[in-house]
Amino acid sequence: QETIKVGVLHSLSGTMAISETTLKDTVLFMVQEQNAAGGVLGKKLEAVVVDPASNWPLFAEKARELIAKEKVAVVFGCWTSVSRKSVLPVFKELNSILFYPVQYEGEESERNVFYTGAAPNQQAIPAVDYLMENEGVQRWVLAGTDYVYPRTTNKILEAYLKSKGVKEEDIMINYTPFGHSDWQTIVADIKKFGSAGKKTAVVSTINGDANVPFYKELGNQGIKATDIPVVAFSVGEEELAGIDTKPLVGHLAAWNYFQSVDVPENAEFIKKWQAYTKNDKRVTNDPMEATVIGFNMWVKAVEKAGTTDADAVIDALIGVTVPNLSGGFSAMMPNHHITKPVLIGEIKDDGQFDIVEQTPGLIVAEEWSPYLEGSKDLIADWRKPFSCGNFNVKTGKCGGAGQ
Amino acid sequence: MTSSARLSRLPRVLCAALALLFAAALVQRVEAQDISAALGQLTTNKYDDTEAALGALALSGSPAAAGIVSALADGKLFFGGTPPRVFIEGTGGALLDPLTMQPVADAPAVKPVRVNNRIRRAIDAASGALSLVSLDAAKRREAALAVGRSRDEAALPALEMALGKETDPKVKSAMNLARASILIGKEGITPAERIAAVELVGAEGNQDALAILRSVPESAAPEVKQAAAAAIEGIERNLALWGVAQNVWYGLSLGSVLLLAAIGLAITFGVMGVINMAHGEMVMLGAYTTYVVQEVIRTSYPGLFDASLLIAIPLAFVFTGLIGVLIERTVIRFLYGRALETLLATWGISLILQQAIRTIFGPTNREVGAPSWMSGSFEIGHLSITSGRLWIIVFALMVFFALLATLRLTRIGLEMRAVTQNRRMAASMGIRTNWVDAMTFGLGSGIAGMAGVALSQIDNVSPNLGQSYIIDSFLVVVFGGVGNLWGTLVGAMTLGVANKLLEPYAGAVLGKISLLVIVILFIQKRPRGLFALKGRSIEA
Amino acid sequence: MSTSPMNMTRQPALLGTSGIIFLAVLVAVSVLVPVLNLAVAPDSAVHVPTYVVSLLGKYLTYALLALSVDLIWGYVGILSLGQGAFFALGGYAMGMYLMRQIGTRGVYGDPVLPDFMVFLNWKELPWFWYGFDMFPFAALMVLLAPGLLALVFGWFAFRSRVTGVYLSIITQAMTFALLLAFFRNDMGFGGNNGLTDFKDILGFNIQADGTRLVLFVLSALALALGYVLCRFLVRSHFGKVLVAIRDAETRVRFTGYRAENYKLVAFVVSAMLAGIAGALYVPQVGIINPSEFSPANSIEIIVWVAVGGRGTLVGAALGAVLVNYAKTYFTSGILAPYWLFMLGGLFVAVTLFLPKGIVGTFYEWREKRRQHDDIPDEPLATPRPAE
Amino acid sequence: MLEVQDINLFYGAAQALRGVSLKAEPGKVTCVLGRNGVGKTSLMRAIVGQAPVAKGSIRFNGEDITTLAPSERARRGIAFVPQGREIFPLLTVAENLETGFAPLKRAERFIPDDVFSLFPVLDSMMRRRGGDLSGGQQQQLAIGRALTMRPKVLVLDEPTEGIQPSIIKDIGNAIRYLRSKGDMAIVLVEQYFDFAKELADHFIVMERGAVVMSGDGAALEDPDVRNRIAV
Amino acid sequence: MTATATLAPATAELATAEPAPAAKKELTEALLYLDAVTVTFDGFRALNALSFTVDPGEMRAVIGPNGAGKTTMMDVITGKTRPDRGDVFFDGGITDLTKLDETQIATLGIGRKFQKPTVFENHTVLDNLRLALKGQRRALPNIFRRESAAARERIDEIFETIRLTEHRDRLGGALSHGQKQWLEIGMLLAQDPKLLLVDEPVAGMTDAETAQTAELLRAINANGHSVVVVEHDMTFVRDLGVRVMCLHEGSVLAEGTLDQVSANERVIEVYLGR
Ligand SMILES: Nc1ncnc2c1ncn2[C@@H]1O[C@H](COP(=O)(O)OP(=O)(O)OP(=O)(O)O)[C@@H](O)[C@H]1O
Ligand SMILES: Nc1ncnc2c1ncn2[C@@H]1O[C@H](COP(=O)(O)OP(=O)(O)OP(=O)(O)O)[C@@H](O)[C@H]1O
Ligand SMILES: NC(N)=O
Ligand SMILES: [Mg+2]
Ligand SMILES: [Mg+2]
Repeated sequence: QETIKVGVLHSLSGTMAISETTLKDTVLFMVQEQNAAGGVLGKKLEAVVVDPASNWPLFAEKARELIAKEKVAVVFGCWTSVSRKSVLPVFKELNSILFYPVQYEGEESERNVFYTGAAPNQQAIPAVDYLMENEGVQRWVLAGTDYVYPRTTNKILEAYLKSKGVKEEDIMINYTPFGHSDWQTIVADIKKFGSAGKKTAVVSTINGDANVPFYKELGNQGIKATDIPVVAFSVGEEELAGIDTKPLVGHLAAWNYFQSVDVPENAEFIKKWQAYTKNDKRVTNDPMEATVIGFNMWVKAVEKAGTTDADAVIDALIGVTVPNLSGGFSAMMPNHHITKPVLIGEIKDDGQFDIVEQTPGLIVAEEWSPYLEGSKDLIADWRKPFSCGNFNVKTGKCGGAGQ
Repeated sequence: MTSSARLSRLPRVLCAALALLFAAALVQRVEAQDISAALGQLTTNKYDDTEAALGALALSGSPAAAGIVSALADGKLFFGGTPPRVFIEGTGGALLDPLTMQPVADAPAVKPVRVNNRIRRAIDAASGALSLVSLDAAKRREAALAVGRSRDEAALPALEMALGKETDPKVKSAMNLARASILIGKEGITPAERIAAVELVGAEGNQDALAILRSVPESAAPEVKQAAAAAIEGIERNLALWGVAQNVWYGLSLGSVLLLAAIGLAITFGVMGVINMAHGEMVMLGAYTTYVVQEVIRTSYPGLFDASLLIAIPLAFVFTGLIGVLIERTVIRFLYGRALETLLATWGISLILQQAIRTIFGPTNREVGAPSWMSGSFEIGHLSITSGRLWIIVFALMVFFALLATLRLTRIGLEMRAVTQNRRMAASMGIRTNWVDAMTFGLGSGIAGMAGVALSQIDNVSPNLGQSYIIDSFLVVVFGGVGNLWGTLVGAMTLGVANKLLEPYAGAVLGKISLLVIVILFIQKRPRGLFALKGRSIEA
Repeated sequence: MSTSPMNMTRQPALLGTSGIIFLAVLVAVSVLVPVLNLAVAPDSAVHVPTYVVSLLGKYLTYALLALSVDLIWGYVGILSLGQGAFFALGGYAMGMYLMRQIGTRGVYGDPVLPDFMVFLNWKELPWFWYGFDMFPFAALMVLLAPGLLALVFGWFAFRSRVTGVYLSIITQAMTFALLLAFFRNDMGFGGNNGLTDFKDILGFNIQADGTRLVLFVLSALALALGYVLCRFLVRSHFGKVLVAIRDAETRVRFTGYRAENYKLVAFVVSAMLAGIAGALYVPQVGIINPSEFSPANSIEIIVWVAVGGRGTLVGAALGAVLVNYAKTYFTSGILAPYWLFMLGGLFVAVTLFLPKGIVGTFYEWREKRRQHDDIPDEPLATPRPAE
Repeated sequence: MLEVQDINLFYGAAQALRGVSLKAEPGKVTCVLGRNGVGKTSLMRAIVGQAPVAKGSIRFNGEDITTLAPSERARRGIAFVPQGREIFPLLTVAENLETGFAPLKRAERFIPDDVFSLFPVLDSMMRRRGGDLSGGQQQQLAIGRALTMRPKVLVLDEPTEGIQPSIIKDIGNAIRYLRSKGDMAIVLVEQYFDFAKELADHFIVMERGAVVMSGDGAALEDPDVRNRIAV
Repeated sequence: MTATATLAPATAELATAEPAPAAKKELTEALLYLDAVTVTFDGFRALNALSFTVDPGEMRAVIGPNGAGKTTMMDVITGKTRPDRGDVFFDGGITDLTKLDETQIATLGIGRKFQKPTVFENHTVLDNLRLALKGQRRALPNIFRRESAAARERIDEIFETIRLTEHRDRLGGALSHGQKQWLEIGMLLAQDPKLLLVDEPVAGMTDAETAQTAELLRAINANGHSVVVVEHDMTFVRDLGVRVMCLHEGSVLAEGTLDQVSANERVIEVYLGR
């Protein structure tokens, strides 16, 4: 029987395997579920898994292999922005579809990519708002790993905080290398910065491996959430599984989904997922939800278009709405990003999050940040005949800010 | 007050009895107050109400208040039913009435009273206020410190009341400090009072004092502000000096981590000459051994948790040592005299080990907990020292000296050195080179495994753990001078301290870059490292 | 004593048998692949799809990179754990040219500034980006950037007589420092995301099949020329001195050769070859990012050379292609979860069973077969007891 | 005691020994003579096990040790003073000597006085690294190291190379002394003909990897032998 | 027999230190001039105020107990070891050797044979000689160098002398100990230096070879080369028939003809034995 091939492009080895392996499993799980439900367009789905091994050029090579050799109809993949940037030209050249499920820095909207993770305004800004309103934070440490996502996010946050009247001297920005493991000095600096008599919080865009030693050092130096709360954008259930969270209770994370979301859809999903992985402790997390949403959107769009042909599916995707796992619906917007609720959670001692705040409605992604000089006039709208990812509302032209 | 001073010299029993009396008096005075209003506020599922309820509870003096607050802190406070009521979860999950602590007959469906950071702070303040009258002096002191930290004005009356009754001088000074901390930021007190508070807090001279002093309100009298500014300046100057010492400490602590990571390599690479790319994986295996040990302890012998690292150390040594012996016997032994090929083989082995761990344990981090004696921190002067780091330094030095002694003083040590310097001749001297080679590689690997136990305390326990240490390890061994253990020690500490002294100026990234450049330049000056082996045989 | 007449001028030919085979294969490949890609119907069994072309092109640049390592490791004994840095610098030089060619087609449409500069709010092009809009300048920098770094680094290191593992580790420190530096967005090279989304090269669409084929053929050509150059170097008197330095550097000095200069020349040539490899690599894979500087990458290059056979040149190139093919092959399909076992096992197996690498072991075997007994023939007299 | 029978030895494809036989008996010195490159060192390596033989056998006290590891041969009492000294360069002189303890019982693990009376310079340099010694000092250390093993067979490959005349005399006396004790077999490779002549009980002369002459020490007076060795 | 042109200005510039007047005559006449050279290793004095000169065209034998400092002396002359104190001049005081590195010294025309034979193990015997052969030493020109007929002839000659012709295509590392000794002597000849420093050339050679080596060195010396040779083999030293110098504990103990020196009580005591 003929099948529809679905590409899975997540690192299963190397430094990113720690995060991406779960997403590979998620796609496989979704494929199995869909096949059990009869497949798509009457055909079974077949997942094609490759391992780009946390190696960016290999991502491009593997993307090409999936599309050109394996002839997959769609690819779910990538975690880091650089891997996405690396495969982007391939998807454009070979006109295929990529679903990207991770929160990222924005500043991008491409015809062949669908972004189901959060843009900065769907994660960072609500988190800062929460801290300002609920914790009365006046002083801010923006700590991040030195790469594009934290840099951009912090740039946006800095502009945002200043627009809210936060003074220059009340913002401390700190960057560390990938995999930074000795946090003694920085944590001490944070402690010092936080002892200026104003309520202080840390906004962390620290990436992956560096988080465990960071939180361990926080615990060791006795920084409690009640003193200086840390809100993180890259720490979810999966990351916490590797840390003893007792000293971290009360620190926060902002996501669009938590495993602890208390709705029947989520309970159902977790149950199936744990059954699928044969592990009743297996956690779920936000990028997984984004993968699930993306997958379901693709299925729906294919059925709507009646074909897996990329052009048709790309057009059909806009406007597709599927249930998310937090009890609502997410829609694919013309800018190829989706609408999401924003949730703020506090770390509990069992490694789960206590959801302390949820935005009342869904937030639409600002793929082009209004807080950045170069992008504040840009919008994306991929509906025909407009079809432009970087339309300049000032000049009225597609193609960025160029004169 | 002189009487209380004398009282403090009375036998303990008497003291305790008196404290009881005071407490009873306190309770009596406020018994009239009703805490049912507060209980009502706990059923609205709103943080604002919960916070208000906590304030009321703290001041109520009700004997039940402390129980309710601590139940909230422990997540054992629930509400439910119509009209909503509050319950405390007792042992075995039974719902108890918060006032009587008796099981309720018709328990409704309940939800926990939710807690967030704001509430946690309020809990701290409330339980602080409540334990200010505890019988245990240590607890009272803790409570005073907590109140001081929270600087919650609401706690002031309770604090002052407790202060009036306090006899223990240590507790008393803590309470005074707490009071001063609150007063500094309080509206409507006289400048003199505020100055007194500023001086009291200023005398503490630490980071917390700085924070408190900075909270002198804008509206305060000029002389108060002046006093505060002077105190701040003094503290800052003093702390700057301590800051250097602190950085050196951080450096030594980083150095000890580097030392631990490098020391096994100093054997397999420094002594044996194997370019051991799988060294990091040996460290990783040690960390996973710790994980497994802790898992077994958690599920089967929870009481032993605090000893888990002590159990893991010998096990990690033996386990990774055996893996090392296995690798030596199956691969490395065919490669002696071909140092460069060992790079290829050990690189392959490192890939295999990483993937093996990934297959067995999954790609994500594993949780390794800290035993109680490795958690927390203490101060020496204004030097903040975390226990975990201190133990790691001690452990690194112990491993170092044990190894040094083994190599220098024992027969096997001599044979190891002889074999690695001239394998063929060593054999002709009757030394069983196969055995010695296996033992040497096993020793180096075993030490790497022990390092893994320590590193599991501060870093990720993931399949990538080893990779993040391999570059630094080689750098340390080479910087110190290959084949010289002292070089590894001094090299590790130098790099650690240099890194930490650079970091405050250059930042973590530029600091690291500068350090690498410095090492490159240093090697130009001393092409064979810090503790270069000298002599004819080397220069030939 | 039977002194066989000696041929004094016996000097290995510029191209040995294996060299000729190697070049022949390269020529064949660079003719066949374009033909099979363009002229054969896509559904034909012998059709070479475009993705294979760019894959092969990538392998060829890796082969050139491996060759550059073999020149210094195999013949001078310099185990550079930082060769990836030269490759990356060459790649960045090319990447900068390609970035400038984007023009207003970037997402922000800025005619001068690359996208990453726009969103970091940079107002003007940093000075070190000047000139990269011109291909000849960029091409020059492809050679100069790695060459100069190698010159300065080597000049210091070789003069100070940093050798052996000390040299290896400081080369590693060098590439690691560059890795961290290039990660920094402030450096002006695009940070972790690097340089990507290229459009044109010399006016040709970089994604067009034709361009790919040309790049592929150029890579083959560069590899061939690189091979001939290395071969020419190592069999010259200069090359003999290199080998002598590898085996007994002090002795070479006492013989009157300035060993550091010899090493420096080899090191710089090798760095430039690596730079060329990087420059050809970038347009074919479409991205250059700081991970190319990562020490693990440089170690992998060493591994390719060791697999193919150190000190054989052909082996280095072969090793690069083989290992990377293995990587491509193992990372797909059912083997994907186990590919590190495969690759790791391959490395261990090669060290154990082919101790001199594939080509090295083959040479040895061939040598053994053709070797006649060198030690003087039969004893002249049969033993007899004295008296 | 030690019996080498008809051994062949190859380096790669090149044959270095062809059917060589040799006997060494306790209390006797067996000298191996021959020009450069005839295989003397190869023969010694074969005896101590540093080079594998392709054919033939080596027996020690009746036991076949042809395939035994070098360390096991040393443990049975075969000590080697190699050509080129092979000192452990980074071990001190004392430690170099102590490497010879490996085959000994705990009670015997001390350095015999003979070593220091024979080579007093070693005593004064116990803490210096072996690799720093002068060539001749290293040669003395190498002999001392072998003696520390209390060997039953002492294999000496050109032991007088680089040694000052007075000590050569001492070494000659030492060999005579060891021989006189009667329990040690000595195999001596020597180019220094007069030295060999004075010590040899037996000798063999090698040429191109084969034994071309052999006989009693007395036969060394035969000018034919000298001619064999001369060019 | 002269240093290459490129080196000349540099060396002239380096020879700034004026030697003391008393020593001036000796200095300007001597090919090699050592004055009060002291070398210590971690407090141990290997050379102790060693002074001597070697005249152009002179051959000098050096004897002395093991550890007397003979090899160290050669290390100092060839730039391998830097003296703590003292002067080392070459070529009539033009060049201060303590300021030059090994390569520069070798280029000046000082060649050395090491005590432990060191040859290029992975080069054929022939290539070993080619590398040693006097000629272009600079890196870039050597890329395009072609071997001249004269060079080929010279190598053939050397092969005759060292009798390794049949081993010419074997690797240096595969030679026996004695063969390496010969190869190294051959390499020294190929370098054609002004001054040959020969450390224990006949160790491991048969008596006949020893005699030949003596003859060879005499012939070289007769050709105008200066030679300093260290040996413990008295027969060999006698065959050389040159001035002998006995070192002891880092300084000169006795000097003269072999008969004179070997009659010296101290020399007998510390070196020759009774
Ligand atoms: N490692 C080796 N590889 C190849 N050939 C070797 C090796 N070692 C020795 N040979 C060759 O074997 C032959 C015998 O060498 P051997 O060292 O036994 O000679 P020898 O009699 O000890 O000479 P010498 O008196 O110079 O020490 C020589 O032709 C030599 O070149
Ligand atoms: N690098 C060093 N460190 C310590 N001691 C050294 C060093 N080099 C030489 N020596 C000592 O200096 C002394 C002189 O050594 P040198 O090699 O010059 O002696 P030599 O005269 O050549 O002796 P031989 O005749 O045995 O070769 C010896 O005692 C030696 O141990
Ligand atoms: N997009 C990120 N998190 O790199
Ligand atoms: Mg020999
Ligand atoms: Mg000497």
